[in-house]
Amino acid sequence: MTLYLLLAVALLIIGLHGLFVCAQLMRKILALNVLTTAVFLLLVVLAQAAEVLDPVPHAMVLTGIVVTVSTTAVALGLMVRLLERRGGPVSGRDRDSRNS
Amino acid sequence: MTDLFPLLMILLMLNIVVGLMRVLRGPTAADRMLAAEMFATSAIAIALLLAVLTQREALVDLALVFALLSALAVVTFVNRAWSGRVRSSDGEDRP
Amino acid sequence: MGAPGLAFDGILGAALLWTAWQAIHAAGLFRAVVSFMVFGLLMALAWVRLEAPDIALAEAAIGAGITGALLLSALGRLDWEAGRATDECLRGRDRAFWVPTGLLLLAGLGGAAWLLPAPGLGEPVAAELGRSGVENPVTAVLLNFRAWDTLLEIAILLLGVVALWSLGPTPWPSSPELVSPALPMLGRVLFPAFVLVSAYLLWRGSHAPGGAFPAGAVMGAGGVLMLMAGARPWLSGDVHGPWRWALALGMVAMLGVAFAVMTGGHGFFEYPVELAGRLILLLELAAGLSIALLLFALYLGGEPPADWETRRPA
Amino acid sequence: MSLTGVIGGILTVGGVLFLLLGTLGLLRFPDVYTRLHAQPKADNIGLGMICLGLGVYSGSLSLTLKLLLVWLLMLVATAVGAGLIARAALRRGIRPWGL
Repeated sequence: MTLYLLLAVALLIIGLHGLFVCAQLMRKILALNVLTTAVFLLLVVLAQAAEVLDPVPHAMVLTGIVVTVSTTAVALGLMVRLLERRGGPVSGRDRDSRNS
Repeated sequence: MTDLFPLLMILLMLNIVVGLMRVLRGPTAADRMLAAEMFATSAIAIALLLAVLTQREALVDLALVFALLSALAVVTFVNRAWSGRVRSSDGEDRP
Repeated sequence: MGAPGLAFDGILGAALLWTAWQAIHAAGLFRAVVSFMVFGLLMALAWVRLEAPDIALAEAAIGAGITGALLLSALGRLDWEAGRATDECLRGRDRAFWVPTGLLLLAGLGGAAWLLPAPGLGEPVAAELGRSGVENPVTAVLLNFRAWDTLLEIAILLLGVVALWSLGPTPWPSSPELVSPALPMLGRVLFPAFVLVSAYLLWRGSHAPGGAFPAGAVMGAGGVLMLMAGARPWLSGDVHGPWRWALALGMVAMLGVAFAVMTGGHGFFEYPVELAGRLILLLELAAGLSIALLLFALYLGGEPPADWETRRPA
Repeated sequence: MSLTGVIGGILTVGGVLFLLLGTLGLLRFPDVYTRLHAQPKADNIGLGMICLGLGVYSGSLSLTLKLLLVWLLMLVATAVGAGLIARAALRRGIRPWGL
C-alpha cells in the first residue's frame, strides 16, 4: 500500500511539474490527465486503509474518470480551434504570440 | 501452480517494460503503435492470469474491454493521426 | 500474493512513472501520446491490484480507449512531425523549486494519510446494501445512496457536449482517410461484439463490477470505431432531430425518477425499498445509453454536419 | 497435481514464451514491416495458448468460452490492425528494409 501512496505522490509531482513547465497545450492536457489520475490513486489508496472496503471513494473516482474525459475532450476541441485560428503550431509561448 | 502464475505475471510485466524501449526508439510512429498493441496483448494476458489466480470473473470482462479497445486505438491511428494527408483534408468537411 | 506480488507492484509502479514522465517530456508529441495511452493501460492493471475492478473497467474503456482516440485524432490536426522545433519545455533550471515542493507534498500527504481517520463509510454501506436493491456496493453508491453525484456528472457530460457544439462543426473528417477493404469488415465484425459486451456489463452491474459507466463507455467506443470504419451515423446537426433528446435522456430519466419518488412522500432520490431494484435498472439503462451517446458526441468535438446521413463516402 | 492442471500449466507457460519471443522480434528486427511480420503473429498464438491453458486449468466451461471470445476478438483486432498499419506505412512512403 505504501508503494502506491508513494506512486501517487510521485505522479502528482510529475503532473504538476509538467503542467507548469511545458509550454505546449497538448502536453499541458496530458499533464492534467496525469494529475487527475494521481488524485484518484490517492483516494483509492486511502480507501484501502479502512477496515471494511469503502466503496464511496471508488464511486467518486468512477464519476471522476468520466468527468475527466469530458474536460479533456473540451480542452482538445478548444486547442484544435485555436490551431485553426492561428494557423501555426499550438504553443503558449512561441515567438509569434510573444511579439504580437 | 499458484506459485507459477505470479512469476508469469512478473515476466509479462517485464515484457511490457522491455517493449517500452521500442516506444522510446521508434523510429517511425508505426513502430510505436505496434509496441502499444503488444502492451494490450500482454495486459490482457496479465488480467486473465490474475482472473484465474484470484477467481475473479470481473477481470475476464476487463480483458474483453482491453481487446475491444486495442482495435479502436489502431484504427484511430491509421485513420486520423497518421493518415498521410494530415493537412490536406481541410475544406472537404468544413464550410 | 506476498513477495511476487510486491515485485509485480514494483515493476508496475516503475513503468507507470516512466510512461507518465514520457507522456509529458518525450521528444515528439506522438511519443508522448502513445506513452499516455500505455499509462492508461497500466493504470487499469494498477486498479486491479488495488481491489477496484469497477474503476479498472472504466479506466480501460475511457482512460485507455476513448481518451486515446481523442488524443490521436487531435494529433492528426496538429502538424506533429514538423512541430518538433517549437515543442520546448523549460528544463533543469528550477530544481531549487521542485525538489523542496516534492518533499513538502510527500510529507503533507504522508501526514494526512497517517493522521486523518481512515475512511469509514464501508460499514454503513454494507449495512444498508440490503435495502438498496442491488448487490454491488459501488453501483449502490452510484445510483442509490449518492445518485445526486451521478446526476451532476451526467450534467457535466451534457455541458461538455453543449460547449463543444457551440464551437462549430466537427473538426475531424467524416470519412475514413485510409481506403482499405479491411476497415468496413473490421467494423462489421467488431461492432456486434461491442454491443454484446456493453449489454453484458450493464446487466452485470447490479451484482458484480460493471454497470452504466463502463457499459456506456464501451458502447461509445464502438460508435467511434464505426465512424472510423466509414459508417454514416444517423445523428445530425439538425435542430429538430431526435439526437438532442437522446443526448438528454439520462439527465431527464434521473430527474424524472428523483421527482417521481418525491410525489410518493419520499425524499429526493430516496427510492421505496421494494421498487429500488427496478428503478436502478431503469436508471442504469437510461444512463448507459446516454453516456454512450454523450461520449460519442464528445469524440466528434463539434456539431455534426446537418447533411451527414445523405453524404456519399469519398 | 491433476492432469488438467499440468496440461493447462504447460500451455500457459508456452503462451507466455511466445509473447516474449514476439517482443524479441519487435526489438531486434530492422524495420516496421519485419516487426509486423514477427510480433502480431507471435502474440496471437501466445495469447491463444494462454487462453486455452487457463481454460483447461480452471476446468469451467463458461470461463473457457469467455476466454476463447477474448482470444477471437484479439485475433481479429491484431490481424486487421497489423494489415492496416502496414498499409498506412506503405502509403506514407516507408521503404521496406533491403529494398
